[in-house]
Amino acid sequence: MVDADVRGRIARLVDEYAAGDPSRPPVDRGAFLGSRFDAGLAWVHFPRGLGGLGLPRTAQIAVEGEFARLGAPATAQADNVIGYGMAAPTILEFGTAEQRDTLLRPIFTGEDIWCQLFSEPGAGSDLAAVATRAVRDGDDWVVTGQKVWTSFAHTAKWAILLARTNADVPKHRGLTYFIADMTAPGVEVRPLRQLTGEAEFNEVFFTDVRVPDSARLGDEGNGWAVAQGTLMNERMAIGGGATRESGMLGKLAGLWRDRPELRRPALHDRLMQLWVEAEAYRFSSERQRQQLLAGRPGPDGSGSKVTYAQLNQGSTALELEVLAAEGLHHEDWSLRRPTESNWLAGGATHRYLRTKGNSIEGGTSEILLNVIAERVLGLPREPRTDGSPTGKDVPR
Amino acid sequence: MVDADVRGRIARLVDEYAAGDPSRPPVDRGAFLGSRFDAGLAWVHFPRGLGGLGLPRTAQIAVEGEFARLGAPATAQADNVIGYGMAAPTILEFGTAEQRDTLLRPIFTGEDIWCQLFSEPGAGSDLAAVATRAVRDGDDWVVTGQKVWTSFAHTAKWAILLARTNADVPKHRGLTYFIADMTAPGVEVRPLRQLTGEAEFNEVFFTDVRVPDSARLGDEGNGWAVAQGTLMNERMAIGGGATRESGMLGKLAGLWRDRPELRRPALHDRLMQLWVEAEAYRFSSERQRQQLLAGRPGPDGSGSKVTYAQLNQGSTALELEVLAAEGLHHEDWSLRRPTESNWLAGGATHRYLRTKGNSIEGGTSEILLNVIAERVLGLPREPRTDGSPTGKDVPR
Amino acid sequence: MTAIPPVSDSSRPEPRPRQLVINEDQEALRTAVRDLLSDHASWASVLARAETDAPYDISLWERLSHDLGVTGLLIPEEFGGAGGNARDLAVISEQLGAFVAPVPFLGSAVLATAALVAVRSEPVASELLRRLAGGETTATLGISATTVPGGVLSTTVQSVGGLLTGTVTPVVDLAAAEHIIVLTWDEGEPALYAIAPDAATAVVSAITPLDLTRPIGGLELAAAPGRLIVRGDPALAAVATALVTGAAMLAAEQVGVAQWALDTTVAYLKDRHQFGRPIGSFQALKHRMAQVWRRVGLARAAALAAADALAGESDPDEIARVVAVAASYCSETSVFATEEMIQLHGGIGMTWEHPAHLYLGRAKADELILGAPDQHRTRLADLVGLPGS
Amino acid sequence: MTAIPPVSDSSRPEPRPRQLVINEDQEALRTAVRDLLSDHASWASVLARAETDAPYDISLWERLSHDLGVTGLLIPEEFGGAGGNARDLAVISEQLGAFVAPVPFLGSAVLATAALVAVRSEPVASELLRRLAGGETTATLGISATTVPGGVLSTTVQSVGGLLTGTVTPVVDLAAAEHIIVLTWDEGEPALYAIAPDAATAVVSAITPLDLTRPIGGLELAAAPGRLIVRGDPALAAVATALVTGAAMLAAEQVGVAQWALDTTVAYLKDRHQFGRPIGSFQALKHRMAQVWRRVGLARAAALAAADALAGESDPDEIARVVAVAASYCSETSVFATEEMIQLHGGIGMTWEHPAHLYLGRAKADELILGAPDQHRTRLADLVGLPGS
Repeated sequence: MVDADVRGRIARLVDEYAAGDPSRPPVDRGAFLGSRFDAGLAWVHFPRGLGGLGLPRTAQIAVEGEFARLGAPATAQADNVIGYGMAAPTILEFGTAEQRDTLLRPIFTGEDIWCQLFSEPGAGSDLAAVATRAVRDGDDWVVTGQKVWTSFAHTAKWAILLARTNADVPKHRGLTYFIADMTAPGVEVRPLRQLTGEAEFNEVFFTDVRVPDSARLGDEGNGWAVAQGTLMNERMAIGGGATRESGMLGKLAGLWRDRPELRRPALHDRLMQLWVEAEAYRFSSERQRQQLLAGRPGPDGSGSKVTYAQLNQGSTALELEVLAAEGLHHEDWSLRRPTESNWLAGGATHRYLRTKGNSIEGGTSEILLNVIAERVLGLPREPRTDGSPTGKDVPR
Repeated sequence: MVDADVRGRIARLVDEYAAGDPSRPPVDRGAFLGSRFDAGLAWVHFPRGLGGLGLPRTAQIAVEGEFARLGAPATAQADNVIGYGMAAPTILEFGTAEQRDTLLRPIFTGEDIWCQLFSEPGAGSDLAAVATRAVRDGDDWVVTGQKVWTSFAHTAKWAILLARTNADVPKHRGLTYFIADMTAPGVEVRPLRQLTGEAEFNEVFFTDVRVPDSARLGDEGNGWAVAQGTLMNERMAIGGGATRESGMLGKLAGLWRDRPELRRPALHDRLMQLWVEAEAYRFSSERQRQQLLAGRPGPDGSGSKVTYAQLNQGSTALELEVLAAEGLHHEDWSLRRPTESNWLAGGATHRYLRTKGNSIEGGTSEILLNVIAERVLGLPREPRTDGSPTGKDVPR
Repeated sequence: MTAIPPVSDSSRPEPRPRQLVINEDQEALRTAVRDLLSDHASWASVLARAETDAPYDISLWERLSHDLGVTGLLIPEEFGGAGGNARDLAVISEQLGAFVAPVPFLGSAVLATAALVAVRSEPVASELLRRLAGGETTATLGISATTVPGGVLSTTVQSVGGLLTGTVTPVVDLAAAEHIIVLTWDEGEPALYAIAPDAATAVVSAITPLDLTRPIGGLELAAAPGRLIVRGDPALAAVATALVTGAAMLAAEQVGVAQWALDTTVAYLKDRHQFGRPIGSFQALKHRMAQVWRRVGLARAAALAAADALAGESDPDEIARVVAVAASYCSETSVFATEEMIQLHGGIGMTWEHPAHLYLGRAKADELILGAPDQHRTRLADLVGLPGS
Repeated sequence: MTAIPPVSDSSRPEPRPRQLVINEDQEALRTAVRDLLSDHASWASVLARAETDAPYDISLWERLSHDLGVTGLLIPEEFGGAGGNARDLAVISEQLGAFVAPVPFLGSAVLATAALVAVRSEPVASELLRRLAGGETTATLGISATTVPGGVLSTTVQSVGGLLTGTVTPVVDLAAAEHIIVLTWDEGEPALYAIAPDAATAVVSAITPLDLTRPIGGLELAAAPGRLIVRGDPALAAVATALVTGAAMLAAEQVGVAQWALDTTVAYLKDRHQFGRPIGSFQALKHRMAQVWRRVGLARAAALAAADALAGESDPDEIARVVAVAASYCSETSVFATEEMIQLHGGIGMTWEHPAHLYLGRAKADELILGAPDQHRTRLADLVGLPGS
């Protein structure tokens, strides 16, 4: 998958830190990841000098596998999901030279945690209806508004922000995309408790927050297009378990295998249906990867997130039914604020509740089905009743 | 359920024909049913003199039960489904005194078979788009057009017909409802073969067919309202089996019970899910009957046809899976033209194929779900794009 | 095409159609319960109470008991009860479901009461029934919450010389119970005892519940002194009756939960605008709500049939069949309706401060309590002669 | 909210990812088959042929054989075949499904050929393979069409002194076969024989099929003279290989059927107007088609994986697992897609003169052939250590 040169670079780096040697003190993760970035081994499909080597996107899997094999520290992805999955590719595509030079490295090292400020109470599926205003004032923009469903806002240094800079043009055209400093005056973060009891998300209030124009990402009024790129990256990141029986289905299958006393014949075919669909999903994800590698990306990715949500929800629901009496018990309702995402770490009821969000966050399944019907199948759009309303006309 | 007076009338009528006596020659069904009509024992909720006694609608079930118990001949319902279920109640509600006096009795006796001429190739779910024209000429209307999906057209004496009498007003308002003589010059009936191989339906072509104005049912331009009444009667006729394990589910359950060698544990819970839903459906039908009887009709009937179709389709699909090798065999693809409806008489593959129509005929499930959402739940109508087009504007 | 009604097999008429509409008295009861709950059991108060040390709304429970006679409804008049039947009780259960009201109805007024009514001539049972009827005390049935009606009953509790030892978990409404009716194995035969919680010998511990509105607990008995209610087959029969009654009442409760989810979602879809339209005007969502509505209608008919069977049917197998149908169908409908509610509310339904999650938790927990849908269907299959293999 | 990718368990990497995109040669083959079928297998001609006495399109079969080498594709070059693999064969199978082409592909080019290739060193097998490769003859595997791969094989055919007696039914593509490969019980051990239809001793009778485009028949053997191919375990192994190959090719065929149903329905929804709009603009219908599309994509990936496993995997249990996944998922997808097609075409799809019913019949029959979805899942459960109880 990767050639000897890359393998050599990886081996030298691991050697330099003696990262694979259990007899030595643990390696400083930030320093190691900084060296990975400098060696072009962060995101190998990024350009040289920006953490990459200009390799195909698909080489990344082999690189991570090689680092893991040699015992190197893990990346900061789990702490910095938005930074890795959304901010970095968007900055690479739309950022200025200075933005790319300064922002990418601390994303990879985990020094700068990022969050995303897109959704608002009145702008969910209809994202173009965002009402947060950014008004030009000299070299700055002054931003006021309310954002919601913000993961990592309480740990983030930076945010990617979608705001309205022109209320007099059709609503998709009046938006601009910014990088906002979450430590700036006027930014307030409030935990948003969710149905699992914890507060993985936040509400974020901006009151006259000054954002320099140099922190604009893309042209003024071009925010919708930049955001679409970001969301595409987000949805592509839903990769599906690379291995058989991973994720939620793996938990269910493991329970069935390990606890014979819980098995009920009437549930068996449902288990196997999920097993089969998870395996088809795994093949489909691998097929998409190969299509991308072959330079012929297919449209199947649009359906992946819908499948992923259905599988997760189906598996966790069945898991509770298998558990029966044990399924009545929730581990912990206390208000926690997790700083890393690992939905497999909690109990079965947590999984059941949390995965309800999988068909909502990052684009509802309903919106994705619309996208498939219209963009992939070419079915006619529904008659629009909002015409091309300007930002002012959007109902709140 | 019915009082002694009614039971006495029934007993006297059966005695008169000695219908219950197996030692006597078989009773002439037509004559017997004529006497039933004259005694007010045809449709007991119809007015006296028109085949009824003005009793509650629900008394009919007990009356039929009593006739059956005494060994009387069956009604003509199976041969004259449209006459019984659609024409008779519509004539009762909208017909002139002369129409009621002359048409109802031969419907009940089975002397006059009826068919329904509503749907057209371009007017299916959008029934108001009918294009068949009726042009006034003296005391007659001259009718030209094409109808489709017509059961019993090849045995029918009469048809209920929806035609456009005014193309210059909004499309729902330009329709008029007629009674058409299927033996009149210019009427051509062609069998319409369906996916089971047989031709239960027909296409009917009208070419300058003269229909007297005295055969109009309801006012000129009021055809839409009359047709809605007819369709309501049709959908209400979908009653669901009155007994446990009736209909398609009964066939499936019987197969499972009688053929232990075909049972597969992985299919068992699906069987039981269908069994449970069929039973819930049976209770729901009974509940609707009791609500009607109590003078408090509920809206649940709107969902019954959707449930009925789902159950039939689910049961027959599973029946083929249970049959496995035997499910590969279809009894007969020959082009037959059945004159009576009994879907339980055929084989399993016939049931599987035929019940696909249950969610289409008499209003598609999609249209019924719209009706539920809008009229029962009060959800907003979709924005209309056809405004109130006139008959001329309807796309063909 | 024409929809043609199925040919019905009139040779097998039903002996007596079930009574499937509620009568005027029940309608009045329904209104009274609903009014009381509207005044005293807002979801905001239910949510606020959920994480406290006092998860039950005792004052609400007292109102239900004293003002409406809920606790004595199923108890014969000779013991000071109202002598009502399961159809009356189902009316209340549905409304309690619609409000996810945190009261020990299922444990006390249904399970424990039904078990005691079944052996009402026994002295201890009589005495407890009199006190339950007056609302003076609260009880529960000390049996694992997920026991399936109609199965073989078992217990790990042993009684020796009137002292009970063993564990029962999870038990619904345990924390609110002054009396726990426990099935034991007593010198070679089953027996039903009444015990009282006790810090030394009958320890009640709270279990963090998936359903925040229905507390569950674990019971640890170490030579706890019990009062014998009855022994032998009547003990088993009493528990069996309680379970089947409980499953029927749970079905009615699930109809209440599902109806609330439907109503709440329909209202939200009318209110919430995106893309310049109420989202309830989008056809895909309309069809989904229509399907929820259709299923709630079927579930209600099934729940009414189950209550009617308990109230008037003499054949225990037929009661078991009708209750199994209701339990299976209403469970799945309630989970379906609440899951659709969560999805169609989008992000707002995922938050703690919106009541949707209370109903989701109730629906999913109810699905497991007194038998999951597949377990009811497995039992039903036996009763209708459709074995799995 | 943000969609967060699952944490993947990198400690269990796959040894070799399956090849799940078709290569350029396969793309060319696909185009050639498609072009030939477009020219010679219109659905109108398929429908017209269905009820005649000549249900097979022999001239189409000859073209597929001579022009494209379809019949010899799976046969090693040493026997005059193309030495292709299951991945190539799946490309053809999918297209034949998309056209419901009435040719004896499954019986002859897949089942009989795969069985013979498995024992290709045996003289009778070598001879038949040479003739099949050249398209000179046609064969089928004389085994009940609904036999499940991986199960215990059984036969009611007895062979005594080379004379075969017994019944096999239903058999796919029997009427087109000059050679029938029959599993027999031969003096205490299994054996594979080749027989030829014969009016007196090996009577072939047609069975009216649910799937009008794939004839099936019954075989009645009364002391029919057979030629021994192989005996003992290799006979059983050859049949097992044929069945698993057949199930994988059927999965590819089902993808073709489902894709046709999807494409045809999408086209109809764009064209058909009601209420002044193309009905494809109604959101409920759009979402349903999007779901069909999503599942067809998953089915295609699964079918490609199954073909790839057959082509390159060495562990027979892993082959069986991947084929079972494809067989289960593609079967259900194909039935789902064709049933949605029927429903969304409304009345027109219910008519004989519209091709929809040909695809519905094919999909439902394919669901049963070589094992229904639940049977594949039951087998899979054994192979992945998830027993039913």
